[in-house]
This record gives sequence, structure tokens and C-alpha cells, in this order.
Amino acid sequence: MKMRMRQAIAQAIADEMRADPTVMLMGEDIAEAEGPFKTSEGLLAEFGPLRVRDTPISEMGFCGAALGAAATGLRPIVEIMFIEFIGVALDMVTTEAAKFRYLSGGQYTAPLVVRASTGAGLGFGAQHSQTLESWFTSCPGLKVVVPSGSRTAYGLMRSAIRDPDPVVVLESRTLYAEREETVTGEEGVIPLGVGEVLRTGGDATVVSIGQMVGRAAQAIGQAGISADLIDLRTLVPWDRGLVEASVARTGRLVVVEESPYTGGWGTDVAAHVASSCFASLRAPVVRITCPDVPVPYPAHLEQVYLPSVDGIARAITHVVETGTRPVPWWEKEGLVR
Amino acid sequence: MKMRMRQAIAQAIADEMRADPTVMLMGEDIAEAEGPFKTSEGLLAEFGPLRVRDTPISEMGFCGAALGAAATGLRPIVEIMFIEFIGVALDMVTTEAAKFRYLSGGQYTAPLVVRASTGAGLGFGAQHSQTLESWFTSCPGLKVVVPSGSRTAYGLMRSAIRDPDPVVVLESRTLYAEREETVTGEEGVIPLGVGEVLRTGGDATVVSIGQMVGRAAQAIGQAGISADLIDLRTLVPWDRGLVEASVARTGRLVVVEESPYTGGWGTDVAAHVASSCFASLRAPVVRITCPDVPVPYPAHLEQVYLPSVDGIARAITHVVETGTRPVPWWEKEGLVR
Amino acid sequence: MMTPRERRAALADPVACLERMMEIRSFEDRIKELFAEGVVHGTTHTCQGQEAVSVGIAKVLEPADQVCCTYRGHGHALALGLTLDAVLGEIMGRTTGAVGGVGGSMHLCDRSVGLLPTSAIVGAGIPIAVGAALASSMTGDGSVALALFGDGATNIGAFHEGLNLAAIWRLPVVFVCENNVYGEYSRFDRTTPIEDLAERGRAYAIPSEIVDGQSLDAVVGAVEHAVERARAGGGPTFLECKTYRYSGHSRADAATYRPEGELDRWLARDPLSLYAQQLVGLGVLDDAKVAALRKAVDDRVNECVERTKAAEPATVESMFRNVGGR
Amino acid sequence: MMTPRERRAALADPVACLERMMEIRSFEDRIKELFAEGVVHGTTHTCQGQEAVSVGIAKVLEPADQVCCTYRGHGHALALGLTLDAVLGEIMGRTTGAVGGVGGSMHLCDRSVGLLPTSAIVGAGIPIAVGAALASSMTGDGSVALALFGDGATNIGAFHEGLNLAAIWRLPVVFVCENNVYGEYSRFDRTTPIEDLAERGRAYAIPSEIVDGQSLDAVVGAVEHAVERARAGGGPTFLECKTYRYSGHSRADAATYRPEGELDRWLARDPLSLYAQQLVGLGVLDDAKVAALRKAVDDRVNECVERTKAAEPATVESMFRNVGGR
Ligand SMILES: Cc1ncc(C[n+]2csc(CCOP(=O)(O)OP(=O)(O)O)c2C)c(N)n1
Ligand SMILES: Cc1ncc(C[n+]2csc(CCOP(=O)(O)OP(=O)(O)O)c2C)c(N)n1
Ligand SMILES: [Mg+2]
Ligand SMILES: [Mg+2]
Repeated sequence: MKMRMRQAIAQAIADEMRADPTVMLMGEDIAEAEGPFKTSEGLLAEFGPLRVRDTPISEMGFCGAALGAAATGLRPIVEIMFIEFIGVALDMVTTEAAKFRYLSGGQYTAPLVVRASTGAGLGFGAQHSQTLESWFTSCPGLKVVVPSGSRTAYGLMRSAIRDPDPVVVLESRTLYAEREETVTGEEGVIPLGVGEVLRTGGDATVVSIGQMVGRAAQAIGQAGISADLIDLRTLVPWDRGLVEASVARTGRLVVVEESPYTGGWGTDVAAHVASSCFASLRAPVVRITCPDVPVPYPAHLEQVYLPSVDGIARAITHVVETGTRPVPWWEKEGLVR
Repeated sequence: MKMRMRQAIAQAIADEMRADPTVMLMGEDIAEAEGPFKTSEGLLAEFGPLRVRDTPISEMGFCGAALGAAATGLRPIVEIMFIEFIGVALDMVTTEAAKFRYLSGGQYTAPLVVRASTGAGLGFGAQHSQTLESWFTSCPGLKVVVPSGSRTAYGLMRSAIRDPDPVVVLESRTLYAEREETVTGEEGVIPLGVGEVLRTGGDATVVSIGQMVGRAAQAIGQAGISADLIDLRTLVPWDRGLVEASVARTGRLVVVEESPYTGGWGTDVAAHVASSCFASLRAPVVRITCPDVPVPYPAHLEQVYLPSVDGIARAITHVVETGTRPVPWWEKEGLVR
Repeated sequence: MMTPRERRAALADPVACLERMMEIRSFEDRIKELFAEGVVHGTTHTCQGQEAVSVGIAKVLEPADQVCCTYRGHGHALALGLTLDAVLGEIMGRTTGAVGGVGGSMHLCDRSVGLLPTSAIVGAGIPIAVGAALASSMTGDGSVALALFGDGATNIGAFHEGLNLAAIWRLPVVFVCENNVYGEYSRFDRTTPIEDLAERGRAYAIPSEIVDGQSLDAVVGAVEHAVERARAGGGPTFLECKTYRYSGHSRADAATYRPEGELDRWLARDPLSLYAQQLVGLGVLDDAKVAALRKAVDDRVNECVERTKAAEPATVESMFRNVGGR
Repeated sequence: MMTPRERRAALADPVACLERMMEIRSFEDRIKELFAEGVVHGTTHTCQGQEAVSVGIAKVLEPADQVCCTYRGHGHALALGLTLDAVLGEIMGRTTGAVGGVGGSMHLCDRSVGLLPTSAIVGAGIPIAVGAALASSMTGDGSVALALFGDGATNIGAFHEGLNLAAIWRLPVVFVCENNVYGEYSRFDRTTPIEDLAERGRAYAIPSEIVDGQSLDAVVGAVEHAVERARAGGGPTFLECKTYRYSGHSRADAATYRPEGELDRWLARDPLSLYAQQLVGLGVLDDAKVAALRKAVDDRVNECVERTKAAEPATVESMFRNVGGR
């Protein structure tokens, strides 16, 4: 069935709520208003105000409450409207929830899902448009999941809710309204930790997540390059085996990221693969990222900021044809080191 | 003069406070108690309670206050006792301070220093022993500085205070009590963004920061390997030119990190160098890190957790001798993927 | 064109205050249209109904005083003195914008009139204002700081920490809560267990007051009092201005959650009408003059829209300016 | 050896309550020595002087009730029922420890008596307890949650947000502030602008009470009342227990900042002495029996120290257990 990503999310939550009475949802304006991005449409009506709860503007408070509830019998899903807002509550996720199992010697677990919208493209400006994966990726005890559309949003959300440990789900905000063929029900469930090969080809391995997956696919098509395209789907732990096997075959890795060049999530993939697949690499690992600047507001600059289909195509072509690292556009234009 | 790192920090702050009446310090128990780690010894006595202020336990409150003061005429230094505590106030540093210049079109700046103690080795357990560089490294607008001893602590702190933009200074807690020959005064000032070559040699480039610099130096000596040892000193922006020039010569990069394997700070260095120095690399880039687990409490396990001198020596020797990636000990022992 | 400082100084005149409130109303109405027409990208938060708070504060404060506002900041910015062109330019991403067009609707700033970068994070401005007050108390420059925030923001940690810090340090800061009844889609009584937010000042021994946010004079009086206390070294004050936003929370919100009749009850105490009546009552204006003022303001806003549509979009180069960190 | 649940049930007996307070005192004194001797690594925070709060709470709560405590948690843990071996084993990093020795002094936990993982982050336990109360209210299991925290914690955002949330949702949770006069090296009046922290409950319309934290009966009475209210659906309560810590903040602190005579004034109202006197007065005990109890407790603590010194250190394998995330 074709559905929008926001519907897929709501349906995944609904399906888990039907199956498991301990699943509940909380966040700002997620109940009566059905979510600022309508990702909880229908949930209040079906499950009532005890299981679908509006909260005050208190991210620390309700992330903490979700953790306490998770440890003592519920499976809460928390919505963080924009990922930046976790900046007032990061402690609860990384310093508490992620370590609950460890610091209880396994007596308490924290089956908690923290969902947040991320990314640029809708004109929300510098404080509402980042992706911020790196706040979570180096935190043992946390899983991080990033759907690339309705199908993966549905399948991964169900697994995230079932997971016995805390899972952070980062959802590209621009995808909420996009439609995609989506398998629902048990068949639609996608296990965590497993990447997906969306295209196959021999000249390069292109790895991406979230809204960049679609752009990477288009770029590969446009460039006419024969490449594997891997949607990691789970960023922690990412599917090292899948990527390594592909790079062993293609000899080239290109990571397409919506994050700053410095410290973006792709550094983890690029650094690992550059090391573990050294003998297979025919060209330098390449990261195609945003420049190291705050996200600009205007529509035309947001599109300059994000890796474009053209830019990705050019960079992949460059590395395949020359075997050298394509210089990022902002360096070429002398805008920044 | 030989001094302990905590004294070097206090002296750097004192010297800047003498030179610039707008410099001030705030944090929990930094005034009357002179800091839980005695990093502000003598400051209250010399500069009085207006410029050296104890705060309530309100990291969000006083980081915000420091930002507001920085924007309107002061140069505040904020002490975060343990870096984890910034988890309740990260918003102020990354979403506000780092973007103040941008979001004011350059009208307001935020000459703010956020200092925090970091790292394992003193038995503070899982919530008080992390390094957490990755919360800051992918945030355009922030600088990140990591001294490796008294000398660099003094020199970098003075530059951090003078910097017109927010600087995060991450201080290895175990080094506070260590003594090192330290040049004070204007000569002792160390510019930000410039790495330092501590040893030179032809077979590998070893890059590190903080308390791992000393271990890396020992390890190189112990292994009898001829290697460049680079103390990055500034992690953002790190001295790409220096590292690249070294790797161009040695053909091998080893990053020694006190951070988890997944997403640790070294991914940025390793990913960049693997790409930009591809043609020079004779061996895979290697990261020697902690395992992906919360920091354990007991002394004996903390030392297992941290990269050891022996472990570093073995890994460097391995990559130089075999040209292949040394498998991390926890994988070898089958403890984790 | 008047500079922001001149626009600010103009508020000494009651008629200019009325005009400024009209300007804000007209501007916000026009913004709503521009978004509806798809001319503008992104989101926006308008403040129709809350004009008396903005203008009341701006009238009392000096340009050297520092103000922290929020994403609902057009009215505050215009009141403080920013030009229509600077605010609209920013909203439309033009080089003429207050911060060069890279910030957008939620990010306005003008140091010449003390407007610190507005924040899109609920509550963030509260401790930041405390910091500006701290700087004032240490440099002795006599300025005060003022934080503006909503009813919803009183539930976030930064509010608590900011007020506590200001109290302990007895800083020259005024906390102004615009209780406009809603935080996004949530009526404040659904998120807040007390009726009068002014109660919360007690937890910090901060003098607190409930203010009629629809009356310019009431706002001016309360803010004057608070600013006097601050400048005299008497420490912080917390003001709860009871007001209402006529629009939804943001562009996307039609405000269907409002109970029948609520909007009408508030419209009956519209701050512009109340103040206009007052000036007419005093003989300062008559109805024709009021209508003329309104017309002039609308014309000015329309001209600004045309100018801004023609203005240069923010440049790629500007993305890389003012980043710092290197 | 008694199980934690048995140790908990024992508190029904007043003599056992006295004994438990003595046990905590003896344990904490011994811990101080062990750290001073360098036998133990890291830091620790002892609670001598605050025993009546720990034991009073444990006496009232059921084992199924959930409790959030802090880094200053040995007393709470022992009161709730954890064995000496589990607490000391954890402090000394042994496999016998409450969480297997990887947590250390600040990280205790025992689900069998409702002790959630103690947190080393000030204030964190407050919203977590609110969440446990939320789970209770939804599963209808009749349990209550209780958060223990210090005076200093009432200045952090998590306190504010947690109390507000509990009030809005009318959850079965009891907030117990142990006002022991200091947060680290800072006297609470230097960080908090009001005298009675109980005042802060009003900001959330939460019934609040000042409790004599040196009197076991007073604590028991107040907690009973609060727990009853919670179980009856009456929502949260905030209790400020006025107490004192005899030691410094942590291992490193000699508490030289205390005014002359302050410690003595509090020692004159020592909770152990007060309760012992009371039981002697009631004829339940006599002085000799009190002394014998004390001796027995000291012996038990000493034996535990010897056992724990000989116990197996936490293993490398245990670092990799219970990590999750993969
Ligand atoms: C920390 C944080 N959480 C949530 C939001 C999303 N958000 C933006 S405005 C808003 C409502 C704020 O309500 P109120 O404080 O009453 O101000 P108003 O919008 O009514 O002026 C919310 C929840 C945010 N920007 N920051
Ligand atoms: C968020 C945070 N900030 C600072 C600290 C450091 N710290 C640990 S205990 C403490 C004092 C707490 O005082 P109080 O709440 O009164 O509890 P007490 O220690 O007196 O029991 C501080 C500041 C911390 N652990 N967490
Ligand atoms: Mg509001
Ligand atoms: Mg205390």
C-alpha cells in the first residue's frame, strides 16, 4: 500500500499498541493535535488519553518519565518534535537510559523509543534543521535508527518498539509527506542492525541514510554509474558486514551524508571501512556532506547546503573515473578551508 | 617551571584575568572551595566574588548566563565539573552559543569558554568518566581544545579565553595532579588550531590528544618504532595540514583515542586522512580506542578499558610490520563484535 | 527612513505607540497572507493580539538594555525599533534582513536597540537574559535585561534555573511571561497545574505581578516599576502579562482547538482598540485620525513587501560568514 | 543470610529500625576508613546523620514500590534491604556487588526491593520516579514511586519539570528532599533564595510539608501520609526533610566550610540517639541492649569487610555484559 511516511509511523505505532498494551506514546501535542507533523494521526482516538499523552514543554521531564516507565513495565515512545530539543534533555537518553541495563546489572532494562524529526529542507532555520546523529552514535547502550521512507519507517519503528533497549529514531522531516509503497503487518517488520542493498553495481559502494538515500539513488542513476547503494537503516550498530562485502567487490566507498563534514556520522563508516577494507580499496573513501556551517534558512541556500543530486553524481563519477578524492565544493570555491 | 596541570589552568585564568577585567569564572564550588579539582586555586582571593562565582546546581542556567554575559561584554569561563553534566545543558553550548554569531549576522559574538574535566582512570564510574568529544565536534561555530598536560593546558587556555567565539576545553581529569615543565606568560601562549609534533620518525604518524598523548609517547618508545607523534591540542579545527604532511612522509596513521570505537573523535581524523592521503598510505589507518561499553568502575577494569601502553605499542608495531589492521582486543577475545 | 534607534525613541509619543501596535498588527496579518500565498518558505509565528506587551516593553526600556525574545518575535522586534524591511527581509531570506537573510522568521537581532538573537528553543532566552544582567551588574553600565517568553516556557527547566540564578545574584533583569493561553496546541491549564503563573515567582522570592497584557498603560506601568527596581539594585521581577494570540501557533495551525467564543471575548478587549479609544477619549485623536493612521501603516507594510520581494536573496557567501569556530 | 526482602520486612519492628540505622552509620564510618586507608578506589558519598530518612522511607514503602536515589545511596540501599555484602561488594568492585562490581559506590540497584539504578547526575532521579509512577498509574498495580534528592537538586531543571509533570498527571509519587544543608561545599542559602524548600511545592499545587528528618517517627508519619495520598489517587506530595550530613560531601571533602558549632548542634539531635532514647523510654530496650546492638552491627560490618576483601574482583567479561545497544 502506498502511504506517506507520517502515516507509516502512526500505523507502526498503532500496530504495536494493538499487539502490546504496554506501548504508549508521549510528547508535545501528539495526542489531541495528532502531532505537529501528524505522525500520530488516529492514535488518541483509538487508544485514549492514558496511552497517548500530551506533555508540557519539558523534554527533560518527559524523557525521564519515559525512562522510569520503561524500566517498570511500559514501552514508551517519546516524540521530540525537532531533534535539537533533545539538547535540553540529552542526559536522560545518553547518561541514564543508555546505561540503565549496565548500571542495574541487567535487573532493569529501558525499552524506550525516542523519535525525533531531523534535517533541512523545510525552512526551519539553524536551530530546527540539523540531524545531530553524533550526539548518539558514540554512546554504548543506544541504538540509532534512520528510516529513508515510509517502508523502512514502518518496519524499523516496529522493531524499535520491540527492542529491549533504548532506540533513537531519527526521521527526516521532509519525508513525512512523501508516499512510498509500504508493507504493513508482520511481514513489514525490518530487523535492526541490517542494512539494505537498494541497487547493485560493480564500480562503487554508496552508503547513505535518511533523506539522502533518495538523492543518492537519483544521483547514481543520473551519473550512469554501476554501483551498490546501501541504505544502512540502522546507524548504530551499522551493518559492517554488508558494507565490507560490497566494498570488497567494488573497491570504492562513497558515503552520502546530511551532516557537517567535520564529525558527521559518515566518519565512522569511512574510518572503519578505510581500515578494514584497505586491501580492497581502489580509490580513497569519499564523504559527500554538508559544509561546516549552521543550516541557512532560505530555500535556495538550504538546497546549496544539502548534498544535491548533481553534486553527488559528480563526486561519484569523479572518484570512479579518476580514483582520487573529489574536493568539496566549498573548498573549490574558496569559501572555507 | 614545573607545575601541576590544575595549577597551570588556574594560572592561565589568573593571567588572563589580570590582563582583561572582563574575564570571569563561574561554576559549582569554584570560588570558596577553589574547584572540586582545585583548578581555581587562589582565584577568589585575588579577584573577589564578583569575578569568581559559585553557582547553584543549574548547568543550563549558568551556561546560559555565561552566554548572555559573553554576548554583552564579559568573557566568562564556565566550569562543568564532569563533562557528562553538560548533558543537561548542551542546548546552550551547541544550539545557542555556537550559533550566536551566525544568528546575529555578526552583531553579537560569544567569547565564552566551557571547561570540563573528562575521562577515566580515577574510579568515578560510568556517569563520570567519559570524554564525549563527539557531542561538540560536529557543531559548526564551536572550537574544541584538549590539553595533554600542564604546558598545553596553560597555553591553550589563554588562547581559548582570548578567542572571540565559544571554545570547549576538555581536560583529562587524571592529568590535573601531574607535573610538567610549563612556560607561563606571553611566551607560553599556544595558538588554537595548531598541532604539535612531539617525536619524529619515519614509519608511522601517531595522532592523539589528552591523557592518551603520554601513553602514545611511552608506547612508541617501548615499541622502538620510529614515528611522528602529533598532539593535536585543538580537536576542532584540527591541524589537517600537519597531519597530512606527516602521513605523506610516513605512509601510516595510528590514532590513539580515549573514546568508544564507534563514533569516537578519531573517526574524523582517520576518515579524512584515509581519503586525502590515500595515495601515500602504505597501511590501513588504525584507531586504537576503548571498547563500546560504558566505563567500568573498578581500577583494574578501568585500565583494561583504556588503551594501554602495551596495547598501543603492539598495535603500532603490528601495523608497521604487517601493513594490516590490528584487530581490537575485544574482538580477538570474542567479547563483542 | 528612520533608524531603529529613532523608531525606538519615537515611542515616547502615545500616538506613535498606537501606530506601532497597528504596524505590528498589519505586518503580522500580511505575513500570514504571504505564507498562505506560498511567497514565503518555512514557518512563522505571529503575535496578533499581543501588541501591547511588545510596545509597552519597548517604550520603557532604553536601547542599551538587552532583550531576549523568542521565535514569536516579529512584534517585539518591530516594537524595539527594527525596521519593517529588516524584519521582512529576514523572513523572506534577503540580504536586507536583520541578520542578512540566513536566519529566517525565528531569528531576528539588532544590537543597536538591544535585541539579542531571538531563540527558537523554548526557555533558552531566560538564562541568557540573566547573563546580560550579570554583565550589566559587573560592568556597572546601568542597563537592565529583559526576557520575554510564553506561558508554556514556564514548564521548562531553563525557566526554573534562570529565575533562581537571578534571585540569588539579585540581578537587574525583568522576566516577562506573555501568557497567551496556549503553548502550541495546548491550552495552558492542560500543562500547568496552577492558574496564575505569577505564583511561580515565589519559589525564588522574586516579586511577581499579574499584568493586564491588553492594556498598554498597564504593561508600561508594570515594566517601569520592574525596571526601576532592577536599576536600583533591587533585583529581578517576574511579570505575567495575560494576553491572547488571535492566530494559531504557527503557519500550519488553524487553532481549531479553541473553545467557541474564546477568541471573541479576547477580541472585545483588543489592545489596539482599547488604546485607540483611550487616545480618542483624551482628545489626542479622533476616529478619522485613527483610520488614517491605520491606512498609512497598511500602505507602509505593502510598500515594504514590494521592496522586499525585489531585494537580493541571501548569498551563498553569506552562509559562510559569521560562523566562527575556525 | 537474610534476603533483601526479608531485611526489608524486618523494619516492621522498631528495634530493627534502630539496628538498621546503626548498621548504616557503622557501614558509612567504615567506608570512610577504607577510602582513607586507600583500600577503595574512586569516590564515595556517605550519609552519616541522615539515617532516619532512609529507614523511615523504607519502613513505609512496599518492596514493589519504586525508589530513585542518588550517588549518596548507601544508606538508602541498606535501608531498603540490600545486604551489606551487595553494597560493599559494589563499592569495592567485586562480583558480589549489587550490580556485579562495574558500577561502584554511586551505582546501586536491587529490583527485588524496588531500588532503581541510583544516578550520579543531580536531579535525574526525579523525572525517572515520575515515570515509575506513570507506569503504576497505567498498569494499576497500586505501587507508588519515591524520589530522594538533596537540597541542591531543587535548583536544577529536572526538579521543576518532574514536579510539574507529576502534578499535571496526578501521579502516585512522593518527592523527598533531604535538605542536609549543603550541596557539595555550598551552604544551601548561598544557592537558594528561600528558606524552606517546601515552599517550592506550591509552584505546582503539590501538597508540601516540612519534616523533622532526625526523627524516625516524623519521617514515617509524613511518608505514610504521602503514600496514602498517592495510593488513593490523590497525586504527588513534596516532603522537605531537614537533616544534616556529618561528613563532608565526598571522600575528598573535610567540610572545613562549616561554621563553628553547627555540626555539634546537629549531633545533639542525632537520629540514632533520639530513636534509641525513645525505645529506652518506652521500655522496649535498655542502655545495655542498645550497646549490644551497636556492637553486633559493628561486628557484622567488619565481617563483611573481610569477606568482601576476599571476594572475586569484577571480571573483564562483566564489562561487556548488560550493555545493550547491539
Ligand atoms: C525545548 C523546546 N521544546 C519544544 C519546542 C517546540 N515549541 C515551539 S513554540 C512551543 C510552544 C511555546 O509556548 P509558549 O511558551 O506559551 O509561547 P507562545 O508560542 O505561546 O508564544 C513549542 C512547544 C521548542 N521550540 N523548544
Ligand atoms: C547535573 C549535575 N551537576 C553537578 C553534579 C556534581 N554534584 C554531585 S553531588 C552535588 C551536590 C548535590 O547536593 P544536594 O542535592 O544537596 O545533595 P547531597 O549531596 O547534599 O546529598 C553536585 C553539585 C552532578 N552530579 N550532576
Ligand atoms: Mg503561549
Ligand atoms: Mg545537600
